[in-house]
Formats: sequence, C-alpha cells, structure tokens
Amino acid sequence: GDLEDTKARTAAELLAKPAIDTSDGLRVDGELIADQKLYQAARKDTAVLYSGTGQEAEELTVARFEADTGIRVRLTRLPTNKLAERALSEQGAGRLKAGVIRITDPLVAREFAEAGVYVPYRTPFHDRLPRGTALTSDRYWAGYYIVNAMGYNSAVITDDPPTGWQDLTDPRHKGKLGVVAITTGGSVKALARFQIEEFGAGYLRAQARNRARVFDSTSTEVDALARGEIAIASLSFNNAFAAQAAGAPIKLVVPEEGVAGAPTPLGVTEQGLKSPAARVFANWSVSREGQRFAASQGFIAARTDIGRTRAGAYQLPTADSPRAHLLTEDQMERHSKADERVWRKAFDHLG
Amino acid sequence: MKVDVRGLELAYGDFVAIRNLDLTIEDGESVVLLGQSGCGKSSTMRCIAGLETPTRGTISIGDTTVFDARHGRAVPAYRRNVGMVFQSYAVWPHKTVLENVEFPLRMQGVAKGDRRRRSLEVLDTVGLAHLADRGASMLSGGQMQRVALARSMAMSPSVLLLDEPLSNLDARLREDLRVELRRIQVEQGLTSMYVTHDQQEALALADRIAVMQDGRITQLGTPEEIYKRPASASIAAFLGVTNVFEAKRGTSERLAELVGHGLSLHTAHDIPSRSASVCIRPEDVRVDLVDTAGPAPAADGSENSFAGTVDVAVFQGSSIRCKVTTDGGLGLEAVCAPPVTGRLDHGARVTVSVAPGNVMVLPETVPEPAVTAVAA
Amino acid sequence: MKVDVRGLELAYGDFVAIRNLDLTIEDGESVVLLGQSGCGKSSTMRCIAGLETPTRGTISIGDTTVFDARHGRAVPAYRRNVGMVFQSYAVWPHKTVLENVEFPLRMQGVAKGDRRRRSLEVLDTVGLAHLADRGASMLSGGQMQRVALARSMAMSPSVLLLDEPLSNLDARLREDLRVELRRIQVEQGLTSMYVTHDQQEALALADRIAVMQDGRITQLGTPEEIYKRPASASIAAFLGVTNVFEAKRGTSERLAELVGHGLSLHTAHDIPSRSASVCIRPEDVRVDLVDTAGPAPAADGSENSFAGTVDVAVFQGSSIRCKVTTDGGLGLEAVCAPPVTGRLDHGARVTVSVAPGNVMVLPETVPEPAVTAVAA
Amino acid sequence: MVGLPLLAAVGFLVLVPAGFIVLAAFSEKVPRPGSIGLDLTVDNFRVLADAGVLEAAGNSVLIAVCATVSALVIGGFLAFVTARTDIRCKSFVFLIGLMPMFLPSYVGALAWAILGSPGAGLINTGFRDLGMTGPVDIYSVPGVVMVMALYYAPYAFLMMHSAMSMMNPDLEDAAGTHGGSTWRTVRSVTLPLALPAILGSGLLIFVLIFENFAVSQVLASPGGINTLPTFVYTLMNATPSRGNEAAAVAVVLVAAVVAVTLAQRRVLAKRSFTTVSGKGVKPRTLRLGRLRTPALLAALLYFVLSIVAPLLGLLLSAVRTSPYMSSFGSLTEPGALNITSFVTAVTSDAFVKAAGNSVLVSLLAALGGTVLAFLAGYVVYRTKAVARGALETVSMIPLAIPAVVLGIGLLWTWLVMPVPVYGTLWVLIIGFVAVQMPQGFRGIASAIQSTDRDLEDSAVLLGAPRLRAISFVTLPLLRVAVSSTFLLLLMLSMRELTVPLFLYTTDTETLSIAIYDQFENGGALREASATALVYCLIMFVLSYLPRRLGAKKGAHGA
Ligand SMILES: Nc1ncnc2c1ncn2[C@@H]1O[C@H](COP(=O)(O)OP(=O)(O)OP(=O)(O)O)[C@@H](O)[C@H]1O
Ligand SMILES: Nc1ncnc2c1ncn2[C@@H]1O[C@H](COP(=O)(O)OP(=O)(O)OP(=O)(O)O)[C@@H](O)[C@H]1O
Ligand SMILES: [Mg+2]
Ligand SMILES: [Mg+2]
Repeated sequence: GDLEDTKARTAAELLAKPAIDTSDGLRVDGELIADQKLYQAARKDTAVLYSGTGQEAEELTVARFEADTGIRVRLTRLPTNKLAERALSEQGAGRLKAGVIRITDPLVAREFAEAGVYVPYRTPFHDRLPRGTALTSDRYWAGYYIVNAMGYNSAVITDDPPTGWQDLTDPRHKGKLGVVAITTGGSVKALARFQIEEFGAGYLRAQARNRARVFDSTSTEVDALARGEIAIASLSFNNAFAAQAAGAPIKLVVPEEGVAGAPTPLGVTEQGLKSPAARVFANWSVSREGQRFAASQGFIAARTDIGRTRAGAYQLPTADSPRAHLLTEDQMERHSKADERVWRKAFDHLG
Repeated sequence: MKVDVRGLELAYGDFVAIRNLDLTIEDGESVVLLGQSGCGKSSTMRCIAGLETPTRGTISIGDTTVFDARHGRAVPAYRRNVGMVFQSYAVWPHKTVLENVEFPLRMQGVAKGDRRRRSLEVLDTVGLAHLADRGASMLSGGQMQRVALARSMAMSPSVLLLDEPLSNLDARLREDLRVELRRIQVEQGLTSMYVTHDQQEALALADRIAVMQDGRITQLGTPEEIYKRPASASIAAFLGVTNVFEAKRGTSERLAELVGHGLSLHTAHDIPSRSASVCIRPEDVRVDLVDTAGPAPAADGSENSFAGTVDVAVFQGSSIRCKVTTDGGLGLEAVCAPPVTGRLDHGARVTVSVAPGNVMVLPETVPEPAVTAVAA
Repeated sequence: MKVDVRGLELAYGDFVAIRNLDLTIEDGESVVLLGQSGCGKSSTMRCIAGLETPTRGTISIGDTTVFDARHGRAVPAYRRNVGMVFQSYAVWPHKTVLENVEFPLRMQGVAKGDRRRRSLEVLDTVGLAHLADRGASMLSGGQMQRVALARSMAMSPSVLLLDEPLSNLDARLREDLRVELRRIQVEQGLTSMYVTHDQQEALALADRIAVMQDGRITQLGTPEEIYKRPASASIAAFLGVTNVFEAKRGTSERLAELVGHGLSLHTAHDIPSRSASVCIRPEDVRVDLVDTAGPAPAADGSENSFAGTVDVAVFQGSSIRCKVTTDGGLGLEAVCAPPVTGRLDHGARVTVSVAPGNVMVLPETVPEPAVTAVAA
Repeated sequence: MVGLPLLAAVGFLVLVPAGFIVLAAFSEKVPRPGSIGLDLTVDNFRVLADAGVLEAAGNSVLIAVCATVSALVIGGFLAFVTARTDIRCKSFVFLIGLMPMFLPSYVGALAWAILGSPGAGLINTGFRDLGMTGPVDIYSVPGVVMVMALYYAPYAFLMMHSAMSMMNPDLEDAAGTHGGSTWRTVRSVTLPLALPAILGSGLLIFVLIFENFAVSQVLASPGGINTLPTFVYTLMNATPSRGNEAAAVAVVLVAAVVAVTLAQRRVLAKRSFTTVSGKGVKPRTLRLGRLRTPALLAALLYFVLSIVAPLLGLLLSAVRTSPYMSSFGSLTEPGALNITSFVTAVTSDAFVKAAGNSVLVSLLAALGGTVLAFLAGYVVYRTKAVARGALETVSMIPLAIPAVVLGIGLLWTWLVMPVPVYGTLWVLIIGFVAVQMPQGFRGIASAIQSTDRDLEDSAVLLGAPRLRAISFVTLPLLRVAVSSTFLLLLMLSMRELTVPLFLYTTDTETLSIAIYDQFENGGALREASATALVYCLIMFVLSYLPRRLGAKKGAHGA
C-alpha cells in the first residue's frame, strides 16, 4: 500500500538502497542472505514479527526488509513487558504465532530462552558478531543497541549549545531539564549505569537539584523537548533522531565521554524455524545491510565490520569503541537493582 | 386568603383545557369543585398553584396578583404558599413517611425537634404515626394518599388545594378525615378548594360548590342551592338526578309535556316557552306496592301518579334504589325506604307518584357567557 | 372460574401483610373485598394474579392449582388469564390510549382490524373513544383510570381483579360504569373480585362481600347478611355503624348495660355473659324535635327513648346526619329525614328512640381461628 | 430461573480472568498457561508497604475525589439542563455533554499538555505574546483534576441524563407547592431521585480516575506528582515484569470496590427511586427564566475547555511543520503550516483497516454489552432470583481490576479456552464486553430502579409472557437509558486501549492502538495529532447511531 511505499522511501532517505542480486539466492550488498531454496520458499511465506521496540523504527525496518527482499512481514508491536506476557502465555498455550521476536530487555530474552520461546538458531553472519559482548546465548543475539545520549531544543537554546554530560547539571537549565524514569526500560538503565560508573551517584543528585523533570515514557519526554517544554534532556537517541527528521527543532549531542547503550535481543521461535520468511528476516537483520540500516536509524549496530554509517548528521561510536558504554546481560543482572535504588533516591522517585 | 381567578385559559398544545374561567373563593371559604372526569379540575388547581402557565387571565391570592398573562407576571409556585394534595399523590418514594411530611416545615425553617413533633402530630391525625419511619414507597395506596394529605396539612398554607384527597380511603377513615379537614379548615380560617367525586363529601365540606363543565364554572352556590336549584339539566344529571326528560309547555303554564312520551306532568314551576327539561330527583319519586294497605296517593288533580312495574331493584342498605317503567312507557328511577310489607322485586306492580313541587323545570345547559373583554 | 385460596400468607421482608387467608369465589360470582386501608387487599389480589410469591398456602383457579407453596408450584402470571386493574392504574405512559387497550388483544393474536374495532368499542363504553389516539400520559386522572379499566375489560379474562377501579370518577360516570361492569360480569359469567371503599358500589356489585381485617377474611356473606348481621362490632363500625358501645349483661338477658354510661338499653337479642358490644345503625335512631306534633314514641317499656340535644347536624341532600347527646351523656349519631316543620339545628331539643330489634349485640372482634394445619 | 445461567455467563466472562489474577497475586511466579504452579505466598502484598506507595495512594485519592466530584457536578448540571429545562440550544448542549467521549482521556491529556504546560503551552505562549508571564501550569494537582473531570464528566452526564429524563414532574411540583424553591427542589427531590445514577456513575468515575494511567503519565509525572496508577504501571513495566505484585495491588482494589459496591447497594436498598409510575408521567420542563443564558454560557465554557481548545491545540500541532512555537507570530512565516499529515494519516492501508476493525468490534461489543447489562440489571433489580446479589457484585468486579492486569487475565483465559477465538476480532469483542460490564450494568440498573414494576406486571396480566412484557413496556420506557448505555459502551470500546493491547494481532489492530503507538513513538506528534482528530471525527459520526434510536418518537424522553 501507500504507507509501505512512503516508509520505503523514508528508509531510502536514511540509507541509500543497496545492491541486490537474486540470480542465485538472495544476495544483498554482497552478502548471501538466503540460498535459492530458502529464498524461493520465503517469497511464498510471511514472516511474523513481534517487536518491543519503537513502532516507527520497526515499521521502517520492515519496509526496508520488504523492499530489499520482496518478502512480506506481519508486525505486531507491543511494549516489551506486554509482549513478554503475550509471548510467554502463547507459548504456554501452544499458540505462539511469532516467528521472530525482538525485545528490548536481555533478562526477558533469557526468560524466553528458558521457556523455549527462543530456540537455538545461527544466522550465516553469526561469526561476525563481536564475541562475548552484550549477550551470551545460542538462542538470541543483540540485533543492535538502543542508545541514550543528550539532546536539546535548538530553538530555545540558541547560543552556547551544550556539548557534554556536565551540561545537564548546568544551573542555567534549571527547571528545563528532562530525564526518563529508570523503570522505563533497559536503555535508561544502561544510562544510569554509565552515569554512576563514570560520574558517580552525585551526578544524579546534581541533575535532581537542577529540578529535572522525570518522564514516565520516552515519547512524552521527546514531545516535551520538541515543544520546548524542556530545553535539554538525556534521551533515547533514535526517538529524538526520528523527531528531528520529522521537523522538530531538536539537536542531538554525542558527548566526548561517550553514550550508553542497551542491547535489543532478537531470536527465532519454534514457529520461526519452520518459516522460511522468518529465517530470512533473522538473517537479514544481522547482515551488513540490516546492521547498516539500524545504524542509520540512530542505533549502534551490533556488528563492527560494516564500516562507518552515519545517522543523518550524527556519528555514533561503534560497538567496540570505548565511547560506547554497552550494558551487558551480566552487568544488568548484577547492578540493576542497586542502580535503581540509587537513581530513585536521587530523584525522589516512586516505583 | 381570598383567591380570585379571572378569565383563565389554559391550553395543552392545541387542546384548550380551561376556557374563560372565573372563580372567587372568599377568605376562609371552602369551595368544592365538582365536575366530570376530564373537565379541567386538576388543571385549574395546577394553575392556581403555579404549576402550569395559563395562556390568559389573572390569578390573585390575597392582595397579590400571582399571575397575570398580560403583564407576564408569574410568582413561582414555592412563593405562593399554596398547599396541594396531588391526584397522583406525588409522595416522594426515596424519603420516609416522616421525611415526606417534614419537608414543608423544613422549607419554612422550623427547628428540628419542633418539626418532628408537629409532623408526628399530623401523621397521627391521618392514622399513620406508626409508619413514620417506613419508606414511603412501601405503603398501600390509601396510606400513600394519607401521606400526601398529611404533608399538605403540615404546611399550614394560605390556600389549600385538594385533588381527590380521600378517594382511596375506606368510608370510615374518610369520614374521620373529612371531619378533621373541615375542623382544621374552619379553625385556621383556611381558604381551600377541594375536588371530589363523592357527593356526601362535597356536601359535608363545602361552603360553596363550584360546578365545572367543559373547562368553565357553570354554577357556584351553597350546597343547598346547588342541590335544590341546579342551574341546568346537565348539572342536575351530574348531581345524580337520573330522571331528566325533554319537555315543552303543555296546555297550561304549569303542565309539562314530555317530548316523545305523550305524557304530561304537573309542576309547581313555570315552564319557559323555549324547550326545557324536567328533572325529578329519585328521592322525590314515591313508590308504593299496589296491593299494600299503605296510604293511597292523594287524589287531587295536581298530583302526578302513574301505575307501573318494577324493572330492577337494588338493595342499598338503608334504602332501595329501583327502576320503574310506568304503563305509559316512562322509565323512572326512585330511591325509597323498603316497604313495610311485601318486597319491591322485579315485576312487582307499583304506583309511582311525584309531587308537582318536585318536578323541576330547567334549561338544558347553562348558556355560555358572551366572552368578556379580558383580552382587550 | 372458581377461585380458591387456602391458608395464604405473604410477607414483605419482615412485615407479614397477609396471614392465613382463606377465600373461595364461586364460578361467575362477584366478590367485593372490603377492608380498611392497609389491611392487605391489594396484596391479596397480587397473589392471585401471580405477581407476588406467597410464603405459604395454595391458590387454585378453576381446576388448576396455580400456586402451591409446599410443592413449589407457581404458574406464571401471564398464563393465569387473570385480568387486573391496578390501584396505581399502570397505564403505559409511552403508548397511546388505543395502544394500551389493544395490547391484550394483540397478545391473544386478534387480527389488526378486529382488534381496533373491539378496542374502540370498549373505549366507547368507558367514554374515551374520542381520545383513542392521545398519548396516555396526557390524560386526566380519571381518564387514565378508565384506560386501565378498558384495558382489562378488553382482555376477557377468566378472573377479573379490580382494585378501586372507579375511585377517581364522578358519581354519574361511576354509576354508568358500575352498571356496565355488572352487566359484563353477569353476561360473561365472569368471576371477579373487587376492591372499593364505596359502600354503594360494594352493595351494587357484590354477590358476596368479603370483609378483610388485618390480613385475613373475617366475614364473608351476601351484602344483606353483612349489612344486617355484621360478625363483630369492628366490622359493624367499619360498615358505618357509628354507634358502638361496650356493654355487659344487665338485669335481664335482654337488657344491655353500657359500660361507663350507667345506662341500659333494651334489645331483642341475647347478650352473652362475656363482654360484648352493642351497635346501633344511625338510620335506626329516630330523632324527633320535642316541640313537634309528630307521633310520640311508643311508650311501651321495651322501647328505648331518651331526651337529648343536637350537637351538630349536617345536611346530606335527601337526609340529615346529626349528632345528639342524650341528657344521660350518651352520644348518638343518627341519619334521618328532615323534619316536616322546624329545623334540626345545633342546640335543638329532641327525643331519640331506638327499637330494641335494632340494638345489635356483637362480639368485639371475630376470634382468630386456631391456625389450621396448612403447613403440616 | 434466568438468574443462574446469567450469573454463569457473566461469571465466566469476568471471574475466570479475575481468578487468574487472584492466583497471580498469591503466587511466586506468574501463573501462565502451561506453567500454572501452586507455589503460594503472600509476599506480593508486601509491595503495599513500599515506601512512597502511601504518598502516591494519597495523591491518587485526592485527585480521584476532587475530579469525581467535579465530574459529577459538570455531568449532573448538563444532564439536568438538557433533560429537564428549557435551556437554549438544547440539542447542542446535549452534544456538548457527549462530545468529550470522543476524545480518549490520554489524547485529551496530551492536548492539554500542548495547551497548558508551563513552559511552551499555547496558552502561556499566548500570554507571553501579549507581554504577560504565563500563569497556567497544567502539570499540577488542579491541572490533573481539571483534565480528569473534563473527560469523565460525560459518564456522569449520560447516566444522569437518562435518570432525569424519566422523572415524573409531579414529584418535583409537589416540592414546589410545599415551599421548596427551585434550587431546594432540585436538591431534595430531583438529585436524590437520581441517586442510583449519581452513586453509580460516581463509583465508576472514581475508580476509573483512580486507575487512570494516561493522564497521570502525561500531566502528573512531569509535575513531580506521584500517583498509584504510575506505580502499578511501573510494576507492570519493570523488567522482568512484577506482575504478581501488580496483581496483589489489583486484589486490594477489588476488595475495596466490592466493599463500595455493597455499601452502595445498602444505601440504595433502603429506599425506592421509582419515578415513572402508572399514574402518568407528564413531560414538563422547568423554566430557567433569567438563568437561561448563564446556563448556556456555563455549558459553552465546558465545551471550550473539553473540546474546542484541545482540538484546536491538536489541529495546530497537526498542521504545524515544527512542533516548537516561540510565539503565535511565527505561524505566519511561510511553510509554517501544511496539512500533509492528514493525508498521510488517513490514506494508509493500516489506518483504514484499523478503523474498520475498531468500528466493527465496537458496535458488536456495545451491542453485546448492552444486552448483557440489561439482562443483569433486570435480574438484579426486578426479580427475586437467588443469584442477584452475586450477579451485581460480579458485574462490578472488572471495574476494580486495573485494565493492564485484567488484560493479562483475559489473555490467559482466552488462550487456554478450547474455542478458536484467540487471534480473531471475537476475542476483542468478548474482552470488551467483560471489561465494560460495570459501566453497562450501572447505566441500566439505575434506570430500571426508577420505573414502577406495576407497569410491566400489568402487561403480563394482560397475557404477555414476561419477555414480551419487557420488550413492550420496560424497554421502551428505558429507551433513553438503553441507548445512552449503548452509546457509552460504543465510545468506550472505540477508546479501549489496554485490553486490546494484549489481545490484538496485526490483522486485528484497532484504531486506539494505532494512535497510541503513534503517540508512543515520540516525534510523530504531527501524524499522531492528525490521526487523533480523524479518530474523534469517526467517533462523532458513530455516536449518531444510538442517538437516532434514542430520539425516536415518544411521549417523553430526551
Ligand atoms: N413493598 C412493601 N414493603 C413493605 N410493606 C408493604 C409493601 N407494600 C405494602 N406494604 C404493607 O402491606 C400492607 C398491605 O398493603 P396493601 O397494599 O395490600 O393494602 P390495601 O389493603 O390494598 O390498602 P389500601 O386500601 O390503602 O390500598 C400495608 O400495611 C402496607 O403498608
Ligand atoms: N399533558 C396534557 N396534554 C394534553 N392534554 C391534557 C394533558 N393533561 C390533561 N389533559 C387534558 O385536559 C383535560 C383536563 O384535564 P384535568 O386533569 O384538569 O381533568 P380533571 O378535571 O382533573 O379530570 P379527572 O377528574 O379525571 O382527574 C382532560 O381532557 C385531559 O385529557
Ligand atoms: Mg384530575
Ligand atoms: Mg391497595
């Protein structure tokens, strides 16, 4: 339909279309994503994708995939926790529909693996994933990392724009600062871990003293920033990037000290093993094309061998860069409770 | 307080329920409104109470004009201090009996203890004190009616309107309350207006009776006046005079020829030259069994006396109501004492007689007055 | 069809409205239920109709047991073919008059044209044909009551229950409809039960009268029986016998000594040794002005005759109701014909006399029957 | 006779999901299909002692009480003037009372954030354009209360409107003649007679506001006001999700609501509220006199606050190319406005499909819900069925369970049921019927309480089987109430978000989800605003349906 066309066009604006060769199987940007047999079978199939990431980002990804491969995807988007509940319940009742599931929380991925939602699966590009980084399982892997960085409203802050994390505690932005509650999701936890580790808990308190406004969801924060309700914020990079692309007067900052990132696990289900289209989607998402497209949307790609890919005017550090503070599954398990306590105390936040 | 209604007209949509009604109730007077179902009695009351907005006319209570169509003046109902017992009771189902009765006192700002005492007193009068705390919807029909009555009595209004307040009560209770109502009315010099279908009640309660027909008052007078000299045959008929016959002047000025019967009746009243009706009250018809040794009817020429047969006789407690057809074919209804010997039964041969003084001569209806220039 | 009610008991929550009631209405018979407000008349009807679930007893209509508490049997109301005119009218405000009346015929599957014709006929009987298409909530009280009546008449039920169906109608209409009702009832052999507070109506309509007191039937008999021989003083009082006095046996078996008055009355009836009441109908009290030349009261020793003064006298149309206090202090109420000369006014000196045959001797109340073993 | 099967049906719809939740509340792990364990514990209830929970609960109670009272006042006022008085432009005022229904409270909250936020709110911007400081702060308790009241007032309006339009004026006239001024008559007769509707809608509104997450999220959190819904949300959103504890909170709420329902039942049981009796219901309207214009102005004020201003705010943000606006002057710059967002919004396949789904599901759910609510209301208030107390309580239970939690219960239920409805539109319909049972039930029950049963009984005596009597007498008399309930359920179904979130699939996506997703995206405010406007338009059009039914000829009514 029209929408798909529009989305595909938007996708093409983010990242130029790759070279596609279907003469013998599906080869995109030089990588063989599916052999002839799988590709032919997949073209008759539809991939069912459950996703816990942002609607817009996932829709663009799906549009790009469909444009690249001609294979259809049915997307059901839900907030991660609801998605988890759905998937686990459907699995329990033997009615799981999804072939591929993308979520935003490694601990949920682990639960999925234990419950048999995710089954072991290796894409042709699994070897290219950096060993031992964020996730540790043969049943799921990090598709990309959701990044938390900084942003400001360029219509409100016109002179002396912020450049680094310390600007968040600058009294000049008192009452104009926004943060997202730590309870909201993995990427905010990654941000808290990064901030505590790098600047100490006092940094959180300093933000609180700056009368930081705490938002319960990423989107309301970005809206508030776009409207100038707040002037500066630590925020979800790809959300804000999309808002900027849609015309919001938002400028993002990738500070010298680096950015925080949390992995978004992706895995294939029992059903997915039986679905050629689902397998092709899984393969594609780890392919150079899939990874570059993620990077162009404002995520940090999991693979580090895909060359530098910009998101608009911004260049995020790669996954192996010291400026990319990526939360591992381990860290998450170890620190998240304590971090949450510290964070809530600092911001006097309930939860 | 004196109530004065002039040139009242009320329309429900296209239907004119009251037309050019004039009525004065003197201060402290009790007027009973009599009239057949649907003639506009309740509507008149609603106008006086301020619940309907008449299309024409003026209403004043005491010295205040509470409604004037021409000047667009209308005092709201709650400031008229007019009490009303609704035909539909309009007892508030969500309140207890006591709360219902207390309401008007609360509106008058009577202190709580006092209010309760006075309400219970009134409830006692209507025989409901023992149900004071019962929910008002858990009552029998008659009990609800008494609650409605008590509520209005508690209010001590300047004018009290009662729309068939006792219709659902048994004879005894009704009589008690009737006496009570009359006592309160006289004692407090209450101006009141009363609708009832019970003649006994009308006679017992009324200083004057207003007869209403087709949305206007056609006769206003004391009970005796109305009873003795109804203004028209239709009023007489309404008052229970079942023997009404069309008549014209016969050979003499005091001989009425019944149209369609070939019979003449002597009367003590003058018969107008235009058509008229003769009316005879059933109580005025004397019935004697033919084979009885009772005193024979006076044989002087002026007595109306006919032989006939009883069609039907109904026992009515202290009296018997019977229908007699004279040998001349005239059907007459009579109410008389049970004969000392013998039985007034279907088929019994009788003599019926009517004294000329009891043969009333009346116009068919009260002529509509030329519309007075109210609207001018 | 014959209606048979045995050992009926009905409770509203804790309040027992009907207790151990037995009543049989023969096929084609018309029974009038008399009783004071709140005694359980409407409740009894609702039980027969199937609208309340009694706690005990059986009800059968014709040969069918429609309710049996012990066997948990209850035929639903709509299959009993019982018509009922509600005290609250229950006219459907959202339908027209005609639609209201047509409804039962529609339920019986009568074809449209026929239905309309028959409904209009019935409406004509109650004098409402001209309002057939008016919305039923745009009627006067009496008109609504007639709609309710017409609706039940249209249904031709096997049993018809009428709960004060004429209470809001004027005397004339009421009489017409009463005659009409009686005609239909007799013609169709309709079994019917009627509640009214109007004695005249009761007498006119009843084959038998059932007197209800405190939730049970205390006397059942023909109107004449009930009127002439009330079973208890309380029934007599309810039937309008205002002169009721506590009495005990005096010097002779037929001399009643009035408790608290020091007076004795001759009676033609035996006085039981335990306490009793004497009752005298007002119509049986003869009142004569002292200075009148009327026939003197019979002077034989068995006549009760006292000198007294008129307290109050009310004109009642054909008769006068007056209260007389004898010089001995006994208050007596009397209804009598207006004296030929002089006036029965407050303060007039009179002689009151009562024939011994009219001095009734009755127990205070009808003794409660030993509870029959219904529940066993 | 009909009581038990009905109880079974409603119980099945409501109790099975609720049962799962109770189980969850007492389990260590979430008892999903396939892994229902019996590792019982009461630890989950410890969450109630969590630091800050009391403060949050306090805030929630404060907000809910104030907002409920305000909503009742607004709804009651509008209901009264439209049902009983000669206010100017009556049918328009009726619409005013209804229209905020078309705006889901989260859209309303966002719109009000656009209008009234202290920094960049349009109102404040306007003031600043005029050289004044911006005085408005919607991120405050009064702000939250106002927005809640604005968007919950229609519940009160709809329920009270039907109660008031059936009132017999004789009852009020009696107060008038006994010395009650208009105001005192309203206070001591009109309002008390509408008590079932007032208490019913008050209870509904209170609980719904108490549990409302969206408005808290958008308006309370930014202002640093903690509320219980945010807390439940946090529990549900924690990773891994703390569903057991959320269920524990739900169980406590259920207990509270059951208690309140019983209390309400006791209050109402003592009295009767029969206003439509067989002695006639004469339609009569109260004259407002000098108050005619002020009353209309008050209604218009509400209209502006609840509809006009928010829609204009949304419209502006839908057509503005940049979400940021320093002053109204900047709108005149070239390229500042265009309407492409509308085109994008309505031409997409996904939108059309979601709209179709929403309309279909909502109509069927509203129909089913109304029928079920009528049956339940009838059995509870007109029969002596043994089950009636239980039926009422069960009907009210979904109200107590926060939608997120109930959504999960429904998911579990319909996953394990051996009927093939999961994944189809049917499961949404069934879910909606269950979730909205309380709203439907209260709406109809209060109306049933106000009609005299003699009216129906007389039809039965005239030979109509009970069902026929109901359809001939009771239903038509309750026409206004039934059509209002249908309308209410229709709107609620159109707006329902949380429950379909657990039950929908791509093929069964509804409009509310599509819009929520758009708002959730961040940055897509333009499209989201545009879609929201179109969504309101669809609801508006849909709402004509029951009003047509309700406006049919009749001797009385709206
Ligand atoms: N719903 C109810 N709840 C409790 N008590 C009731 C209820 N309905 C009636 N009663 C009581 O039951 C008794 C009998 O009521 P019923 O209506 O049968 O009386 P009734 O004989 O018809 O009286 P009336 O002549 O006044 O209509 C009354 O005392 C009344 O107060
Ligand atoms: N709301 C209304 N709309 C139209 N006509 C009405 C309305 N209310 C009453 N009427 C008509 O007005 C006339 C007078 O009604 P009203 O109630 O005053 O009669 P009434 O004399 O009290 O009769 P009743 O003795 O039967 O109560 C009746 O013919 C009635 O049909
Ligand atoms: Mg009337
Ligand atoms: Mg009764």
